[in-house]
Amino acid sequence: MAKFLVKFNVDKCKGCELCVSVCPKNILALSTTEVNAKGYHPASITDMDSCIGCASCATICPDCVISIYAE
Amino acid sequence: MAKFLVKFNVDKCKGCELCVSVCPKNILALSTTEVNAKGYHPASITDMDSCIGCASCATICPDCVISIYAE
Amino acid sequence: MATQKMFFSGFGGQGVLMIGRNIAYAAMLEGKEVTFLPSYGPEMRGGTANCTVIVSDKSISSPLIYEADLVCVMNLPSLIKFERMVKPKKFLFVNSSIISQSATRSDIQTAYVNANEIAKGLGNEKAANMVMLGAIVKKTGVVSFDSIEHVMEKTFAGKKQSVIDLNRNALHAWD
Amino acid sequence: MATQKMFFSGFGGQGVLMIGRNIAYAAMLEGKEVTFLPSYGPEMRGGTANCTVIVSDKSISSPLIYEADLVCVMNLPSLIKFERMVKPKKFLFVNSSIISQSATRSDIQTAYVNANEIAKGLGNEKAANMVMLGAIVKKTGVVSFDSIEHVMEKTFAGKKQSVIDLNRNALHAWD
Amino acid sequence: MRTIFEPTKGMLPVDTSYCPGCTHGIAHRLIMECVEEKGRLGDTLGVSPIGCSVVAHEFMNIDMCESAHGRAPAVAAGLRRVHPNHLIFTYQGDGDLASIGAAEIIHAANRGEKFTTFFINNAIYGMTGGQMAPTTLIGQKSTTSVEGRKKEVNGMPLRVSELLATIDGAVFVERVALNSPANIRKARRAVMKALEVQEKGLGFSFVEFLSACPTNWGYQPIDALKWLTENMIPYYPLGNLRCPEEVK
Amino acid sequence: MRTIFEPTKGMLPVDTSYCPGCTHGIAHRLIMECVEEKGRLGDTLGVSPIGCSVVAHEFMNIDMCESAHGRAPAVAAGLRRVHPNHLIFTYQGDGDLASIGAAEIIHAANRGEKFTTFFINNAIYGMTGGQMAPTTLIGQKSTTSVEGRKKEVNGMPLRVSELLATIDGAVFVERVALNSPANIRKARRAVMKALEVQEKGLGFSFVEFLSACPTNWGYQPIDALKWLTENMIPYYPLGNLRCPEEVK
Amino acid sequence: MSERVLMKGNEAFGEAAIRGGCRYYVGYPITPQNELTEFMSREMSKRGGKFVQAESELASINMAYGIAAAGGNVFVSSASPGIALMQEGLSFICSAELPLVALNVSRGGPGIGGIQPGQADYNQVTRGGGNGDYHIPVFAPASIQESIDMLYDAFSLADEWRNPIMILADGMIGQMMEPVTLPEPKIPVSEAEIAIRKPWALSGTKKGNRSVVKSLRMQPNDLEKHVEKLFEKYRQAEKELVKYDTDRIEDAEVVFVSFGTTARIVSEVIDMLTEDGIKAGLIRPISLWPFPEEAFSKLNPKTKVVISAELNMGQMMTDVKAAVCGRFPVRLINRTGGIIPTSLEIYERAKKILGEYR
Amino acid sequence: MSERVLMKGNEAFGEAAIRGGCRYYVGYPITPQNELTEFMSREMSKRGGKFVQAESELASINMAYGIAAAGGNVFVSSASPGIALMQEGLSFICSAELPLVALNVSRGGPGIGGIQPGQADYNQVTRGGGNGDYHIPVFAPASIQESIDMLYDAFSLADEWRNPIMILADGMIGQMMEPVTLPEPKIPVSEAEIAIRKPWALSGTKKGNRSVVKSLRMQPNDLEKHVEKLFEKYRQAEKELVKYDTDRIEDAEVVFVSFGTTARIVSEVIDMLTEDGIKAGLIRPISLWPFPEEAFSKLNPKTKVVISAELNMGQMMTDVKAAVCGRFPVRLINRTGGIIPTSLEIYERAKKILGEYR
Ligand SMILES: Cc1ncc(C[n+]2csc(CCOP(=O)(O)OP(=O)(O)O)c2C)c(N)n1
Ligand SMILES: Cc1ncc(C[n+]2csc(CCOP(=O)(O)OP(=O)(O)O)c2C)c(N)n1
Ligand code: SF4
Ligand code: SF4
Ligand code: SF4
Ligand code: SF4
Ligand code: SF4
Ligand code: SF4
Ligand SMILES: [Mg+2]
Ligand SMILES: [Mg+2]
Repeated sequence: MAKFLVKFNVDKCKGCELCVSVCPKNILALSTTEVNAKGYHPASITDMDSCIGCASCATICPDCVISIYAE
Repeated sequence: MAKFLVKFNVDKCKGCELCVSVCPKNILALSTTEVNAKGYHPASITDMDSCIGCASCATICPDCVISIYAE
Repeated sequence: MATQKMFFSGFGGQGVLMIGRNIAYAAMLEGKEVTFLPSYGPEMRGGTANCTVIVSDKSISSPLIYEADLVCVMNLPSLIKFERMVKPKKFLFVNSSIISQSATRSDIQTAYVNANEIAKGLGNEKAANMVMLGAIVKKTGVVSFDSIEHVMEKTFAGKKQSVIDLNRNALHAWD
Repeated sequence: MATQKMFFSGFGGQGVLMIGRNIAYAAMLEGKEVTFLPSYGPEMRGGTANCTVIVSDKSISSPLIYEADLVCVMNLPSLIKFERMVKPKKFLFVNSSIISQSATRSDIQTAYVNANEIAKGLGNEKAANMVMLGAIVKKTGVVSFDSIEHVMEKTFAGKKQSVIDLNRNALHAWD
Repeated sequence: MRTIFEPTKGMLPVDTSYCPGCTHGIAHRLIMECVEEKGRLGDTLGVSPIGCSVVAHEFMNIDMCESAHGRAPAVAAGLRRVHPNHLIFTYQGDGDLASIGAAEIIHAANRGEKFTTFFINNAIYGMTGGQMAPTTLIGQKSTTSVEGRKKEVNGMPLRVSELLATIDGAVFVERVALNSPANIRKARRAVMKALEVQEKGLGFSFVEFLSACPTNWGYQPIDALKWLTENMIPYYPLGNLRCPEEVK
Repeated sequence: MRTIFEPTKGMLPVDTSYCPGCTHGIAHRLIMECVEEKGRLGDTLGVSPIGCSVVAHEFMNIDMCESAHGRAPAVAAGLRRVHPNHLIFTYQGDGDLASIGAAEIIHAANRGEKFTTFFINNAIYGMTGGQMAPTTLIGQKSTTSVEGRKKEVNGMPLRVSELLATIDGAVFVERVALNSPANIRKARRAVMKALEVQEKGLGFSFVEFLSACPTNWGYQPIDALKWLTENMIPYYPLGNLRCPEEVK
Repeated sequence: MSERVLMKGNEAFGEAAIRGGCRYYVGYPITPQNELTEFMSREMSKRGGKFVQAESELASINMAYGIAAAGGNVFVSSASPGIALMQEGLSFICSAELPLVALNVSRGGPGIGGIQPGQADYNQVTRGGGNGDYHIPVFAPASIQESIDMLYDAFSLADEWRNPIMILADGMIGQMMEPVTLPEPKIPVSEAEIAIRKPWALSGTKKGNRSVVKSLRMQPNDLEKHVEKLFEKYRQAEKELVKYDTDRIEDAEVVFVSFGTTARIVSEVIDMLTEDGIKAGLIRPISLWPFPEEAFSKLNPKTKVVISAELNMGQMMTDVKAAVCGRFPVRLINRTGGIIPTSLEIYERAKKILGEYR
Repeated sequence: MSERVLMKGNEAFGEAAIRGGCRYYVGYPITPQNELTEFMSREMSKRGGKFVQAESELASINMAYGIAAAGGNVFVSSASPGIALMQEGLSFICSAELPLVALNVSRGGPGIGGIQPGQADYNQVTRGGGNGDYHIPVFAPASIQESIDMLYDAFSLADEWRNPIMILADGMIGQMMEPVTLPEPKIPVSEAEIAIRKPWALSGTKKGNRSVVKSLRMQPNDLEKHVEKLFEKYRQAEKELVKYDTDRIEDAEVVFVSFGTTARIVSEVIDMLTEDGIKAGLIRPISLWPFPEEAFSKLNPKTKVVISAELNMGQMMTDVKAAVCGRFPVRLINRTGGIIPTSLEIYERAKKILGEYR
């Protein structure tokens, strides 16, 4: 089971991809299909199990989209 | 005979005494009697013969009062 | 066609201003009076851009409009916001590549143009606005294709031939 | 004495403003209306200072004057410039320690006060203005010596006794 | 479940008006995180500038006021006179602070005003659409330097932190960058220290953030950060320029 | 008869409005001597500030204009645009330049404007009657700091030359004093160099003169110079802070 | 405190402000109001207030904005060109609806002009030289005592209206001394009280609400609504803040309109004319905005001419003409540049004008 | 060059200025005039001129002052709050009698307000928001073509009058595009010519005289004399610079007064009313100062009401009322905050007003 939970406040995401670019595990990506209320392709996590909880994504996200929890 | 000629444009003098204070030969003084057109006691030279032509007086005079000539 | 009031709206970057400007320019070449008024200011930051074009036989007093003979929407928020501007029986152009929803009104003439797909097919999605422009010209005849091509000659002067070709193809791609 | 218009002028540093202010203050204590208006601005830089004092039984409309019941001059330029302001038969006070020239008018009452010399005699040339003030009070009675002494008590409060004594002596030195 | 990261209560739960990838958002969050961490959300006052962040008060969960263009340091000095013990900061762009507001920031620093200025240096006038700022780099294109800034015409980009660090009253001066998680964490530490300097009444504190304006630079957000890393940091070296002993 | 010293033709044969012993007069003369020596009286343009020297144009025998308070560097930048080859200078007091005009001087320096600024630092607002200036020394009394300037309230005196020397475009920066014949001669050399920098188009040049205001300091002229020597020079060290190779 | 004391105008301004509740003063040196700044630098800290010497008038007005935004009772002063530099700030402050007292001790213009007294800032202060739709109530005292009374009231007035209040004095009132009676000091508002009395002020969200002081309204609808709201206030102010004096206008054949320093001189002129058997009267606008139009309704039909007497090129004429609305001829007697006419000069010019209408 | 081209207002301003003799442009970014600054940054050096991006509007206006003092034909532009910051400078420049062209592409206020088009700077630009006695001729274009013509002429006008000339456009004119015809470029004045044409300008004493450009006059007599001299000029300007358009006012029962952008919309309203059989006319002030009072003498006695239509809270009303001088009722139709009313809205409000007078 995943050790970390990475949550996205989807409708706040602006699809800037900064989180994607800094994830050391390369497990973030913008949705190619979904469009959020603002009209952006939001980011989401592709492989929760690989997450190491480093919070790099949340640290760089300019829009307070990401929350991270352990266990 | 004096080697130097120190001339004062008397009516421009404001009696600030700066020239007096810097003369290495102590040969300048404000007049105690004379009053110029502006109402100041003007500076003048007391002993032309002792003048060494150093131009310190003219250099510090803020009011372009002093001219100095050699011979 | 005494006076044609047109409105173009979409995301910044979709080139809606360019559609409007081309029509305005072409109309001017045809001897018409025209005004072109873009939205401006920081609301354009990554947000929406829109512009108003008026083409008329006589001099135009106000460049502002509150209803239009033609509304062209390039994204969903624009459709929702501006559909109501279309005068009854007049034109609504919808970029159906981006907007999956349909227009709600039935008293107007709605054209769905899958502009991005067509442009992608031509090799560059960025030409979607030219596809839309072509569709508008074809369907409304507000200006002639000749005039538009004339404008393109001027605006693309000095550009690479491939760019010019792409745009010309895009202009004629929809039917 | 419905209204007395007074003018005091001299070099900056001679304390002419202080003469005027003392008279104004004393007159106020006597229940009169008064205005005091000093010259101001950079023309005071090492140049001249002057002030206007009006003392009246009724309220004063303008603090400005163009002729005076009393003019007091503490240096030569002031004499030359302001002698003409004195109303016929009225007073001109001249600090004769500084001004060797005499007044040119004969239709006025001129008092020559060797203020600096008297003050020097009392131990401090700076009190020349107090000598002049005393002369004015004595000769014109515009305010009483009592009122002036009352003012001095206030303004010199906390000062050294020797200073107070000097000034009181200066006030009464001229006759 | 243990919380590793949650958006700070210092930020209101609304969408910001900033472009996608604009690092104004990161700076906002860092400052508010630190204010929250200090337990001072209830008695912190902020001054927003004229610039994209004029609306910071719509996002930061504290009492705030706008300021005329460039005058935020004067405004904060005013706030400080009334509230001697509050946390007070200005948040200013490079057009606002380094251009029109140069006199006000210098004099706030010189008086040793006890507030903190957060300086968002994105080397451009963001809000007005990408004109050259005093901080625009040599060769950088802007709408008023279409061929790139030239030294001969516009002078060299102004290094504000270095300038302010010569002023005695500016007791804390640090330059940070919002280009990577590591640097953002360093930035956060600088913010904490700057606020500490203020709490201890030591003088004026100043944090310069190298920040990205993807929209007016004409880059995608990721490329913008890359451009920042490769071009801004070499000219605007990161690090602390002044720090009082008390907070070291 | 050989002339050892004669008043320069650069000064008009009129009385200045300055107080006895005010060293504005010395600064005026030095500048005009240098302009004359360079044979440039006919194509030199000066900008006078708001301050005691607002009327410099009544004394200096060149084309001049007044400037709104603090804006002389902007005005000179304007003159420079029209006259690329003239000698151009501003002459500014410390209230004018260091206080209200801080932004304009920094940006003129930063653009590397090719003119010279002569900065008359007398640590006081002279013309308005002796209020505290940004340059007023700690403990120095003024009409708005009757108990003497205090660091806690007013910050430390601003060292303008040091501040400007951090700016790339300010290629020549020197501080001199008008307190003795020897220092006045040094000052003259600095003026010459500053004008040379300008003639060679190297960038912005700046000479700060420590100057006396006997009237508002409340000293006799001689004592004022003594005060300057004993108090100003220790805080405002004399010397060159920046000089391009070309004029060394 | 009913003792009469002899005070200089500039110092009386400061003393009255402090007694009226001023707790913060911001200034920058400029003649002819320097003694006020100097007075405040000495007094404020002694009296529990704060003094700031700003680096410029721009900084002054924006520091004052900050103080007002934080709920402090703030006073800012300058003279003509310094007020010109505050125009952006004043417009901003009106839009943010902040209370503030501003004093212009006006001198000669345009530009740096001269330092002698003038009234040539009439347009500058009554017409809002900043951008946009706004108004600033302006009061013009004719004596030091009146200045004191105005400044004493100004702070509560500003608080009440949440708008700057401007006092337009001139160099003569600033520089002269007159005996005055000082009012009792009001009890100052403490920091704690601010949060209660001014919940809109910035004092931290711990007070229970979030305060935002701002001027920008990007949406035209919002901005229009806001301006409408401001103008409701201004319309009210036009009714409530009008203030003027009249003297013998009921049967006057010549009516002077004059404010501040000039009005004092005109008073003397009226006495002179009365002695000549000429019926003369005076309308003295005390509020310049709102302009006391209503005073002109009291003019009798026998009035032959209305004379605006000003120390400028006739800036108040526009308002006088609008108020007279064609019922009587309106003429100007003026000097400018810092020259203050004598009563004799005005008297003679008035007689000449009157001759044209008799 | 009679070819019609489609141009954006902001760019047309720049092009027209260059063709009209502008050799120096100074600006600072501000919406809605940024495209002008950007255009000039690209064009000036190509066209033999110089562009300066100033560090602020204060610096802009003072750089412009320096350029003008040196004899250069200079153009400075900004928008509402930026113009507020120039008030001290403009007053200074008037007093120094320097030529200069200033453009205000005006937006919503007060304060930072908003960035949509507005006309709420009417007072700011016509009343001289700076200190002292002075005036600036202000012209308000209603179309891009008219802006071009104005700017083309403005530089020689400024030179002729040795005074700033102000153009008051608004965000709509700045942002829109229209087909325009550009005038032939004038031959630029060379540096050498400046010394001959403008002997008062700073170009060095080698030209044979010593030039001093100044504003300070410490002696009230000098200052008064100087102001009198300025006002002789202004009185002349009041005669010669008045400019306006009228449309169908001869038999109108309702006359609109409207300038700039608003006047365009009112034109449409007049057509609509005419279609209804209502006789409607328009006075369009082109010069706002001097205000075209004379146009109002042409109104026929049958006129029932004069309606001032403005994008502000009625700032022009004062001038309209003064011009109408009680002969007709004057009413206001306005929007503010950046809202531009439709012709329909004005039409309906006008009909309602007219109803009250029929
Ligand atoms: C007095 C004044 N001048 C100019 C402007 C226009 N203006 C708005 S924001 C801005 C500067 C924006 O740049 P910056 O401070 O770098 O902030 P950013 O948007 O880049 O964060 C300017 C010049 C204004 N609003 N007010
Ligand atoms: C806008 C403006 N603000 C203030 C003033 C008043 N003022 C005149 S001179 C001056 C400063 C004088 O000090 P400084 O620059 O040090 O020159 P100094 O007289 O000492 O040589 C000031 C503040 C002014 N004229 N204009
Ligand atoms: S916490 Fe770290 S590893 Fe997990 S998704 Fe975020 S960046 Fe990737
Ligand atoms: S950084 Fe934030 S806003 Fe950007 S894509 Fe990731 S979650 Fe979305
Ligand atoms: S030249 Fe030298 S020695 Fe001669 S008087 Fe002057 S200072 Fe004295
Ligand atoms: S320095 Fe000059 S002004 Fe001063 S006393 Fe000597 S000669 Fe006179
Ligand atoms: S314009 Fe630039 S600074 Fe402004 S919000 Fe967009 S990216 Fe950020
Ligand atoms: S006041 Fe001071 S600076 Fe001014 S002239 Fe006098 S001594 Fe010189
Ligand atoms: Mg920026
Ligand atoms: Mg000084």
